[in-house]
Amino acid sequence: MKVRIVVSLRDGVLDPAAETIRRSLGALGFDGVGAVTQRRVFEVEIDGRDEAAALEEARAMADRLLANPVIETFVVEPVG
Amino acid sequence: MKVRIVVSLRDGVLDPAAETIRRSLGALGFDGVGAVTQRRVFEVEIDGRDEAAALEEARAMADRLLANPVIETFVVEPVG
Amino acid sequence: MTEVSIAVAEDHGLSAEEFERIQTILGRMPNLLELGIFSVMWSEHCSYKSSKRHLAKLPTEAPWVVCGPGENAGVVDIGDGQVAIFKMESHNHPSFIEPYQGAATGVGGIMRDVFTMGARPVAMLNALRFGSPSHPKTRHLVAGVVAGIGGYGNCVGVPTVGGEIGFHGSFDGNILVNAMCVGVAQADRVFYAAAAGIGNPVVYVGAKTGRDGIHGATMASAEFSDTTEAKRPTVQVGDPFKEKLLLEACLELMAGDAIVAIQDMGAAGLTSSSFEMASRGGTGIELDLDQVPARETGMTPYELMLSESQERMLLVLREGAEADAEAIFSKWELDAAVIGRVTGSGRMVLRFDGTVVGDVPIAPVAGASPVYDRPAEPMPPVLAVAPELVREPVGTVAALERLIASPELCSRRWAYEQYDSTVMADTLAGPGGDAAVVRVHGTAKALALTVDCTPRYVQVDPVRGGAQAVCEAWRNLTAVGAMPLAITNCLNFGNPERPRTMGQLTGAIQGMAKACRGLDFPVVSGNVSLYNETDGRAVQPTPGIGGVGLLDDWSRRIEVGIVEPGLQLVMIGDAPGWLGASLYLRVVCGREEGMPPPVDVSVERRNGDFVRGLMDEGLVRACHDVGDGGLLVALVEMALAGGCGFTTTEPADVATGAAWWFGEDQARYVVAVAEEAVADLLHEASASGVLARPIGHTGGDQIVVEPHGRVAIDRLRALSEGWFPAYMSGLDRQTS
Amino acid sequence: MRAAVVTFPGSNCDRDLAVAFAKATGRIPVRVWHAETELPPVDVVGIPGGFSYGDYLRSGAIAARSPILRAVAAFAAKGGRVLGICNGFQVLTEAGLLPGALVRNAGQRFVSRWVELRVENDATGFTAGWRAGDRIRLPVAHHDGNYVADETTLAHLEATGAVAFRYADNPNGSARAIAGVCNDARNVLGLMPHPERAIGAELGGSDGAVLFRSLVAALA
Ligand SMILES: Nc1ncnc2c1ncn2[C@@H]1O[C@H](COP(=O)(O)OP(=O)(O)O)[C@@H](O)[C@H]1O
Ligand SMILES: [Mg+2]
Repeated sequence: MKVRIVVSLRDGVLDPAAETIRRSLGALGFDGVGAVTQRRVFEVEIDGRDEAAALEEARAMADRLLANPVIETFVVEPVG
Repeated sequence: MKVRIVVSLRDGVLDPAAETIRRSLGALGFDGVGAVTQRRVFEVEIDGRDEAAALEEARAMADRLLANPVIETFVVEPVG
Repeated sequence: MTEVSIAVAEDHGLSAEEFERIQTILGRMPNLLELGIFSVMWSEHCSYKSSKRHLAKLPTEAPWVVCGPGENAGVVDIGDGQVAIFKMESHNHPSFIEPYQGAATGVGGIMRDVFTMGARPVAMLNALRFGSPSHPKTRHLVAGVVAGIGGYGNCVGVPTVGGEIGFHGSFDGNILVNAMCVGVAQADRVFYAAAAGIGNPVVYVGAKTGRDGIHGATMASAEFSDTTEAKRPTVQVGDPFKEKLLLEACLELMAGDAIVAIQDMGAAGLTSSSFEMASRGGTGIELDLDQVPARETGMTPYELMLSESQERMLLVLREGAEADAEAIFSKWELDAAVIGRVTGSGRMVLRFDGTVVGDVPIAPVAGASPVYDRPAEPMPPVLAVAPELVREPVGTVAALERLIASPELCSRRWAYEQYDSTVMADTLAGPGGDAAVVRVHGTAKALALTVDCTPRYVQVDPVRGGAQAVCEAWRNLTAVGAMPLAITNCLNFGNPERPRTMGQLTGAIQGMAKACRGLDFPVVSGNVSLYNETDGRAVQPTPGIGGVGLLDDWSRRIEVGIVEPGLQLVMIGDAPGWLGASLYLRVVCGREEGMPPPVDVSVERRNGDFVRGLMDEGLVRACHDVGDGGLLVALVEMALAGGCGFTTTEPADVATGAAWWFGEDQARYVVAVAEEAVADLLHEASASGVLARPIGHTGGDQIVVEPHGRVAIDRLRALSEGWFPAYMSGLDRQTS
Repeated sequence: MRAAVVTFPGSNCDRDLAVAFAKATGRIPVRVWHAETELPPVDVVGIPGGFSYGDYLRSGAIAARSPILRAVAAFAAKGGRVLGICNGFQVLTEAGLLPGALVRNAGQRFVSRWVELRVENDATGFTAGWRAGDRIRLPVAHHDGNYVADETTLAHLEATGAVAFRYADNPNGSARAIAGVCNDARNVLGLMPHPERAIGAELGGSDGAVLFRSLVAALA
């Protein structure tokens, strides 16, 4: 089955890229743009597991590789 | 209101990062990992618009700044 | 499979005659796969059908040339059993469509051409031309191309040490992205691409094959039009990480004796690499396309043969060496597969799913592609611009300030600070000076490297412009103390089916050939990019020259910057004051007109040899060639680079002030020498028939131009550094 | 002093670092492949610059989880000296051997230039050849050199003198202009600038050589 892992920056960690995007949107004439946040989403096909096991596995992947706990948090969810 | 813009690579466009991540998940002992895809997700706060207008605005943002139409596609959706 | 017809052939960019010819060669109708193969092999990009007979006029030999044009890159001897291997190549069309990936894959492609011959790449350069800064696409293209060049080269870890950037409205619809790679190898370990040894395995290694860039080679050979947008899905994506692995794996394998032949898969992918290898070796090849590592499911033989997926190599191994190769490839985490064998049949036989899906003779496809002698028409003659007829709209110092702050002459720091120029820890002179200087690792030697062209000269007088580009490259190498060895080149022109364009191409080649001959500066490799034209509007003809020179002792290299006060500045060369086609005329007077400056190759050589002689005597403390913008701009560049000011005085005998300060007369240098050396220098000059003239002295933090005025170095620096970042801080899509 | 230099797929300053070690020590360093699980008997391990695994995912993330990093961590835990430069610094933060993280430059672009640094702490085996407050010049060349850490961590780094180098003119938006940090035990140093590219006047400067000489002296 397919699992989604959404990785976000922790609160309080500055995201200069998001800030740059916000400014560029403003400069492009988009007004009323408030906060901009960015996340990374991974979708991983995991074979031969039931949903609970697959989500568990995805959590382990995020923990061990896909997210950096110093600056990021993550959530996992089934796809589809 | 808040709008989400999900940017993905077009079908068939090489994603070297996803491929490398897939391999390293395998090397870390996660077996049964099939395809890995990555997307970028932006959440933008847009003031003083109704949902339809905000989504329209978000589409324009993706078109002009957030996505590269040559190799990427995007979808927009309301958040929450 | 699609039924092949003349319509299908035309869709593939083949003419009716070419389609006829294919049927004659095969004695039957080609199938779609075969047609695809012919179309890419006979595309302008792969076959050089419009340029071939003219390229043959370029001199390609010298005692130090080990391998001239014909292989993946040129090879020159640099002593001690070492060779330099280099080539320059265009990636213009892909970069216009997707600037980041287009430029990145251009860098990757040219690196493979160099390491496929056994060289470790040690330096990258690039030559970029963009449209007018005011064109709505320009900023986005600059941002993407620069980021792409950096993104790829930085990751592989080869320093980008030099280049040039120009802006002109003629590039609005067709930018030029030319990349040059220079590598170093052991002379006895140079690898060639001739498939030999019947029965030897043909091995594929590198990235898996996807549907990228199918028909990229034919795209690069078709004039742009508004409908090109529809071709977008052919854009290839580069993976510099994979390139790095491929580089290390190939060099590791090359240390042994497993490799018979090796060839990168560039434009036209597996097709051109396999055909070229068989053609060079006079052999045949049988490929089992089921064995090709595929990235996507359901790929057809057509797609597998025509894909332009990046970071792939084709090798012929010695029989029995497969296991050694496999061990190295798997160490570097690369996919590899034996996909075929060398045969003696002289044919390319392609199998897929158990049946023969293509069977084509090698020689007519690779060697005997059509060659055209297209009609050429010279450019109409243009009047020279007499200095006296140039009204000076502003004073000398104000004109200088305008030039220094102009897009053409301002600092390129914004761009080159995105390139890792110091990786490999051998860069002695990086971007921003004359030629770059890169130490040959672990030796006393260094290579001097430059790319040069002045398209506005070529536009008006292709012969002069072609010669000038070669001379300027030679001069830049000389200015850092190097002995110029050889050049590579990248000929960027419009549609060769137009006689004017053909005239530009043949003229430029003629001029290049003359200069190369006169300077003993042969051509060892190159690339031709035609059809740089949109809706009938062609680019300024741009025969980019990549020059390579050698310093036997890197500690004797000469700097461009003046750092000490109290030195005398001496101009070498004559300066009647040529303002035609000059930047002064364009930037300050708003006039693009006049013949470009004359080029006298024998004077060029005499002056350069003289300067090199002065350097050998240890007299030269700084040196700069005089190029775009003329004498005063050259002096200011020396001051900006070294931080020391100068005073210079306008002689009484000049045509006009503007002609003296901003004329672009060729074959000139400025040298900074100690006061007490001047008399000897002038004496030696007159003995050698070289014109030399003291023009000022160094010192202070001002630039003093008697009798016109003065300006602080800091002010000029601010002007020089200002334009690029200010321009680029305008808006843009994210580029990476 | 015996040194080892680790190579990951995508490392590209491994040779340069080996040359710098060799120049300082007179001995050719041992080259260690990422897949190995043990280190040779050495005094210092260098984690070089480059783009390990293409810097895909996050810079240094995949390399930080490679087999050799376990050995490097064990080596560091026993007091062995570890030097991470550029991508090596990113690897060490990703591996948890140094605090904080390195994210995309504030200006979003790759930055390659010579920068001025202030030596903040001269009481480490890596920096003893300088005096605190010295101004030095080294090249930087990175896309992800923006040092981030939470306020508590930053306060701790400042209070304990773990900040080894600070930019005079912050090129990447790093918190507190931090260019290099040590661990609490001072045996692990990571820095974004490249000392190994500044080991001779011909290269534009030789300040980097001081770091390698300091190590030799510390381990003599
Ligand atoms: N303008 C030129 N001057 C000299 N040699 C050239 C020129 N254009 C192409 N060549 C030579 O023709 C051969 C084929 O070039 P190209 O198709 O670019 O090679 P590749 O497929 O290896 O990239 C090469 O040996 C190249 O050096
Ligand atoms: Mg090639």
